[in-house]
Amino acid sequence: MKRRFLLVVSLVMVFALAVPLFAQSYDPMSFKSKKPMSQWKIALVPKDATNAWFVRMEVGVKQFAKDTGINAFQKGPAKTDAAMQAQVIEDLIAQGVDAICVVPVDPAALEPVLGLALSRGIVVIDHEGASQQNCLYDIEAFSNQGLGQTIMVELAKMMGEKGVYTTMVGNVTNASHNEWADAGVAYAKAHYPNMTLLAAEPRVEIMDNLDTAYERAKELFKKYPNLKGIFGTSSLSSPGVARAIEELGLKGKAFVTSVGLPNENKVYLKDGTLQSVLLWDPRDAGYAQLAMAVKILKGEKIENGCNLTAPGWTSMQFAPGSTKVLQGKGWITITKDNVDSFGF
Amino acid sequence: MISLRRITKRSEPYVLAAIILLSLLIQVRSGQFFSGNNLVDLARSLIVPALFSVGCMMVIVSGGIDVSFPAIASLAMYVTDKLLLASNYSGNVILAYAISAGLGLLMGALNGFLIGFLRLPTLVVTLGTSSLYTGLMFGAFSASASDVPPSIAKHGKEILFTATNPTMGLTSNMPSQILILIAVLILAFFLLRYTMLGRGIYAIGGDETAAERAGFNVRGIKMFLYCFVGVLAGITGIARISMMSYADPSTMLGMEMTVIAAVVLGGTRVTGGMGTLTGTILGVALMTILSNSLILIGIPTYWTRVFTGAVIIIGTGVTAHQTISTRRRRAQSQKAAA
Amino acid sequence: MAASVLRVEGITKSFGGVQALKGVNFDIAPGEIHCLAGENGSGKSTLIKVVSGVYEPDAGKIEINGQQFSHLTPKEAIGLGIQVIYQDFSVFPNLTVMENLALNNELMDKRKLMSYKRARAIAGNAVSQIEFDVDLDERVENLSVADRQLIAICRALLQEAKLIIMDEPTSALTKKEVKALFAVIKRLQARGLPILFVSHKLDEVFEISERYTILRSGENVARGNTKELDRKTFVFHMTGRQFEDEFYRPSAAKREPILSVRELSLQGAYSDISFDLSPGEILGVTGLLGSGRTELVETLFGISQPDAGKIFIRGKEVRIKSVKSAIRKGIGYVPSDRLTEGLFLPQSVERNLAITALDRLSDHFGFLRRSAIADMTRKWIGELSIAAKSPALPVWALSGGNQQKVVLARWLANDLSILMLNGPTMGVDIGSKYDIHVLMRELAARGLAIIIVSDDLPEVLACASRILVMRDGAFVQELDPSATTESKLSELSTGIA
Amino acid sequence: MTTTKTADSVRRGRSARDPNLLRLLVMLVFVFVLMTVLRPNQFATMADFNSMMRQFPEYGIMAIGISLTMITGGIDLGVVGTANLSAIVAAKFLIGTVPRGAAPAQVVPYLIIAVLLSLSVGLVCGAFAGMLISRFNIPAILATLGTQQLFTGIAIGITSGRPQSGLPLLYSRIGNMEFFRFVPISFVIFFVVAVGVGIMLSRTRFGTYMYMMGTNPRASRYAGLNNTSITLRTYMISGLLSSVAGLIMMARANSAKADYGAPYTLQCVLIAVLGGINPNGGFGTIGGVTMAILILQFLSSGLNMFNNISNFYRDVIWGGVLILVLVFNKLLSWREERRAVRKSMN
Repeated sequence: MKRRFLLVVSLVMVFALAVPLFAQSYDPMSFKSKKPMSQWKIALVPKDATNAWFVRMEVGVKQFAKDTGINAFQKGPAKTDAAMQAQVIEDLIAQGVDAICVVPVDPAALEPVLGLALSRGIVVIDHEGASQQNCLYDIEAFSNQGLGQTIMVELAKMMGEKGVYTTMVGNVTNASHNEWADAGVAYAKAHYPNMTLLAAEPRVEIMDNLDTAYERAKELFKKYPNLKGIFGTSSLSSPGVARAIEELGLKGKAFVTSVGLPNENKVYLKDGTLQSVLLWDPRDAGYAQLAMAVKILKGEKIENGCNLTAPGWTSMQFAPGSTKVLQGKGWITITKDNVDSFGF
Repeated sequence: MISLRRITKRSEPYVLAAIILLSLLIQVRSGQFFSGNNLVDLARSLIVPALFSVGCMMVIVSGGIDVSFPAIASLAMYVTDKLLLASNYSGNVILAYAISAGLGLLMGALNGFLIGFLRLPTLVVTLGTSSLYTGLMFGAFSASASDVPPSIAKHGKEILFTATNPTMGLTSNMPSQILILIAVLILAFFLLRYTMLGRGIYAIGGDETAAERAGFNVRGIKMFLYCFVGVLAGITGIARISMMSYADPSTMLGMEMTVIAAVVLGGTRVTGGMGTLTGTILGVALMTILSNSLILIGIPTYWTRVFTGAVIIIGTGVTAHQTISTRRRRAQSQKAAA
Repeated sequence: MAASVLRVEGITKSFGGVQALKGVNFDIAPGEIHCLAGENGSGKSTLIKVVSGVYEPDAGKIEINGQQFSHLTPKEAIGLGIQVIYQDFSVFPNLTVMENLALNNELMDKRKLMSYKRARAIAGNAVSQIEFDVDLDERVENLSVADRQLIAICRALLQEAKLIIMDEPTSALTKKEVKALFAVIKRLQARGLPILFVSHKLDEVFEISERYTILRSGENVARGNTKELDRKTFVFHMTGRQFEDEFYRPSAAKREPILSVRELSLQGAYSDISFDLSPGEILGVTGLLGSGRTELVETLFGISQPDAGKIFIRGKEVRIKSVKSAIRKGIGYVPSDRLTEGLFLPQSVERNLAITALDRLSDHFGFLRRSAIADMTRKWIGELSIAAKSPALPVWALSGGNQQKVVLARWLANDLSILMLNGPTMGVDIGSKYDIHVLMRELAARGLAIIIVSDDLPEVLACASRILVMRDGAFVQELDPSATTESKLSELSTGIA
Repeated sequence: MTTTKTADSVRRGRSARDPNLLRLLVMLVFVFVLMTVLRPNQFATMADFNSMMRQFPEYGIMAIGISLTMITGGIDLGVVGTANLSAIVAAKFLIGTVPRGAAPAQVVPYLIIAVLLSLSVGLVCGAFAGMLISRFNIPAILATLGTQQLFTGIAIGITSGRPQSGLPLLYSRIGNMEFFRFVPISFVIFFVVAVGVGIMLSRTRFGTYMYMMGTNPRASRYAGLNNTSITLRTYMISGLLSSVAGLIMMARANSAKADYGAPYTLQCVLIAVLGGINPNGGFGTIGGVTMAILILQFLSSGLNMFNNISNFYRDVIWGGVLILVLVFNKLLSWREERRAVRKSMN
């Protein structure tokens, strides 16, 4: 019985040619395009199309297209969903684009489809997907590790390096949020002996919703009176939690920080509920991804210190031990002093 | 005697009992339920789903179902928000409510036309318009989260009173939007109970043909109903963004199912004809307390969905079981009488 | 001659080239009970709809209290005092008695607001008019069918009715309730209110009306005084056919009982029921609604489980756990409510016919044997002369009689030994009723054991070979139909001499 | 009338009574031609077909499951939760048991067990929903709203929301292989499912029972159908199909996660409705659903070829088309009704 099954399987395998999918190593140099630059078509696939974050990213994409004259565009799924994102990429491959830049919802879920893209000679650049195997390069404004640590450093500063804190993610299924939070927690353990993670609720989910962030924060502060800090990841967590802190009368007693957009946090930064949020400008990230793709299409060799021509992305360094992940110094700390200088 | 018998047949007491039990559980687990500021917080969280539920209940009573109200609310508030931002409007927030309600009215009118005049099935129509409206919002208006104009931001800061938790000193503000909810509830109560229009909604839900024969303008009533839901959705949209001072076009999407579940939990008959505002508000209260107390109860984040899923199933299961046993009892008592 | 309250002359109405009414005349005088009779599709309902303003006639005139109209709108008709009480009563089950009574009034007064004080006064007044004792705050869905009808009548009275049209008002009532209804009608008549009574039941026509108009295929075929009418003529005018007198005698040879029921009880429905049924017999079970008759046969069909007692089939004790097991034991059941219990209205005749026989009409793997299904469908359409243009037609397109035949055929297609029918000819016109009776007798003669549950006493008398009367969940008496009368039966079932 | 004539008229009657199918076909061709004309070098190319064939099977199979439940008068909003939960169970099993570096032949038995495990999780999930609906009389829409939360919740609970990756190579290899370098295996599975379910609906006893119960559950009880068992089996099939879809998603993503494909639920309901499944039960065909799936895929892939058109226009078109189809069907059915009235007068 078993043998016959194996026979069938192997017969099927003979007739069917499996698509090469897996971490085959490709030489980035071999992706040099033979077409003239005016015919290049580069797509950037964000996680979704409505989040203010990616709307800002599209500004960079459009800027790049304008600056270089290359047909570059952003095309995202209608909803933040790994399966739907994969479908968009499928369609882009079928259209024969020359390069795909992607901000994966879930890197693991995109491996097969990105593998397919590479096998068809399409340049694949990741952003915020350091664990991605099937890509030529992953460029990060920073390392996930680094960002998580930085958020923690900021939070610790506010909390006076002592007290109880917890972490808050957009969705418990969001990979990078969890990575930042894990890195932050690990860092605190190592560096701030007086800070403790709230054991009962070590990770709170806000369903990527501002109102939920606010409601969860209120619950947390009610249930755990000694809770002093919230380590936020999603850009919606600082404004939501800040509103709760303000309303509960905890200003100065409880703290939050997260990645955040200037405009969404301006009010709270100015009235002191928030001390700082962290940011890398998605516009620049978008611009840099396209610049990276162009470099490869041109056949340029990627080395430490390469310049992606966007602020903070001018001197990229390979992550320790990696030949794929390039990190910039893209993050900016926003405080009440510089919040007005961004214009978004 | 008779009235007591009638009361036990209704589902409001059961929902109320469930709320009390849940409250006690939360109180025991956290010592926080019956504090002033927690109750204010709950009231605040209740505003948006409760506003939605009023319209939703009326539609279900009329024998229909509407899944498009979150889409209407989102599109109406988003367009309003953008219009006011673009025109640098800084006057009274009433204008924002008016524009949004007007847009809601238009969108509701499309539902009303398709359902009332063309007699198309309500679920399919509202699924279709819901898809249409969200698509328009994100596609044609390329909506993304945005600031709110000053008038709305100011409105969001208007508070009625502040409740303080004496033991912990935590304070919570009662937002002024609760007045809108109260006004809508009073209006809906009056409408449903004391106007022919309202009785017509119940009549249609009971027997549409009979309503037509009795001289109710069935098309007109349905048109009104879906327009009313649209207006209500438009108002809810502004209430929502003003409370957060932030216009996120996707914040309300996906609420339809929980609102419908709350309405049904509150004893509104899925097949139409029966439903009370009291029951609806109790149903919404139960759902709101539940979703806002999982941390207070101490349910780990990873298991919250399991808990809510179980409560929906058990809650509706009890209601379903209870209506069936009432029907059985009724059949038996009829037999006994005969 | 007294002026007519309503007179229609030469009313013609066609739908896309099909003439539904071909120049119909009739009139009704003040204080008269006039019966409008005719089979399904004879044009009765079209005529009512013309009079009540729903349809606009193509030709002819309508005269109400001396006023001439070429057509009416529904509002005008109501304004002129024409009130129609529909078969389904058009009440709101979810609202209280009070609201059901008062809403129409409020609507007519063009009120925008609802006053419960006023409503209570209106409703109280309405029920007192016909001395109807009911709790005004009860929901109508908790009332009996007869009470709902009285609500509908009260409501019509409130509208200052000058003419009440009752569309087949008795189709869902029990004998006793019909009596009560007739008393109410007589009382209304005594107040000078004319009533147009639409029916196809000849007993009712004889009992209540003074004059009659009979329609057939959209034409007046007869009109006159009821006193001068006899049954045979009536049936002839209705159907255009002659029927023989009905009577069933089972073959003399007494056979072993196929079904025996011993001391069967179901709490709240019936108790201590015992009887035997032999092949070739037609057992009539009669009794009022709520006497336990329906519950009894439904227990035998596996819908409910008895609390006590035993059931034997061919002498062997059986448990009928489900409908499926009843079917396996050769029991079939035609439920009383054809539309909601009997048929899948929008589905094809073929599917409706084949549904219970699919086990036989499919192979081991559950695949349908389509040709066998088609053959079977054809066979039964022919055998029962079901008037269906195509077996693919949805069954709602058929007339009531043909629909009932479809339900019957569904069971006959199985290898049945016991067939139970609950109100087999309710709402079926005379022609089909006759056909169904003939069919039942034929089936019995072929050796089927049949139980008919019915409160149509003439039907029971005509078809049954034995009659069991039920009252309050118990058998009162067994009767020989050839040696009993309708009044005796009615006495036994009501317990009132 | 001769027999052949009857049979013919029946057949003609059927196709004439299913004008919806024809309209869908017209729409399908219209969308196809439109896209081909607008994007001649991209749409309707081999690469595009291949890409589309890899995309729709996962949600297509779920849409078929939802359609079945809608035919019986219910709805299954829990398909996505079931798909992910069953995939996660399979993934957890594979990740936990398959030894590192095992040869493909050694992995095969593990794969078989994993697939069986996943399918049985789907069956259990479906049975649970069916149980709530048929035994406890909870309205299907609420019961499955609850199960969706519950199943997704369990999936999150047992994985802490993290993707389960590190599946054996062979799984993705088989799951992503393409016959003749063109026809993906997921498409073949979809094809088998669609044909199988289509045959089940139109050719088997059980299919007829589903339609009949969906039309009138009371009458079906009096006709001897076991409603409880039909409901239970329908939701079990829906659960089973969901787990198949889950396995396909798992292959495509090379991992399993609690929230893959969350927006598919609503999309599948829309597909079913556009495909002519009557939301009140009793009517609808797999042919119609399949066409609706293809229309959606054409629209979706076509729109992805317009760089400046947002994907949300798909929702707009979708909603608009749905409403237009409804209006059109309504106008036609009014005409038909009038004709039927005329006929019955004859």
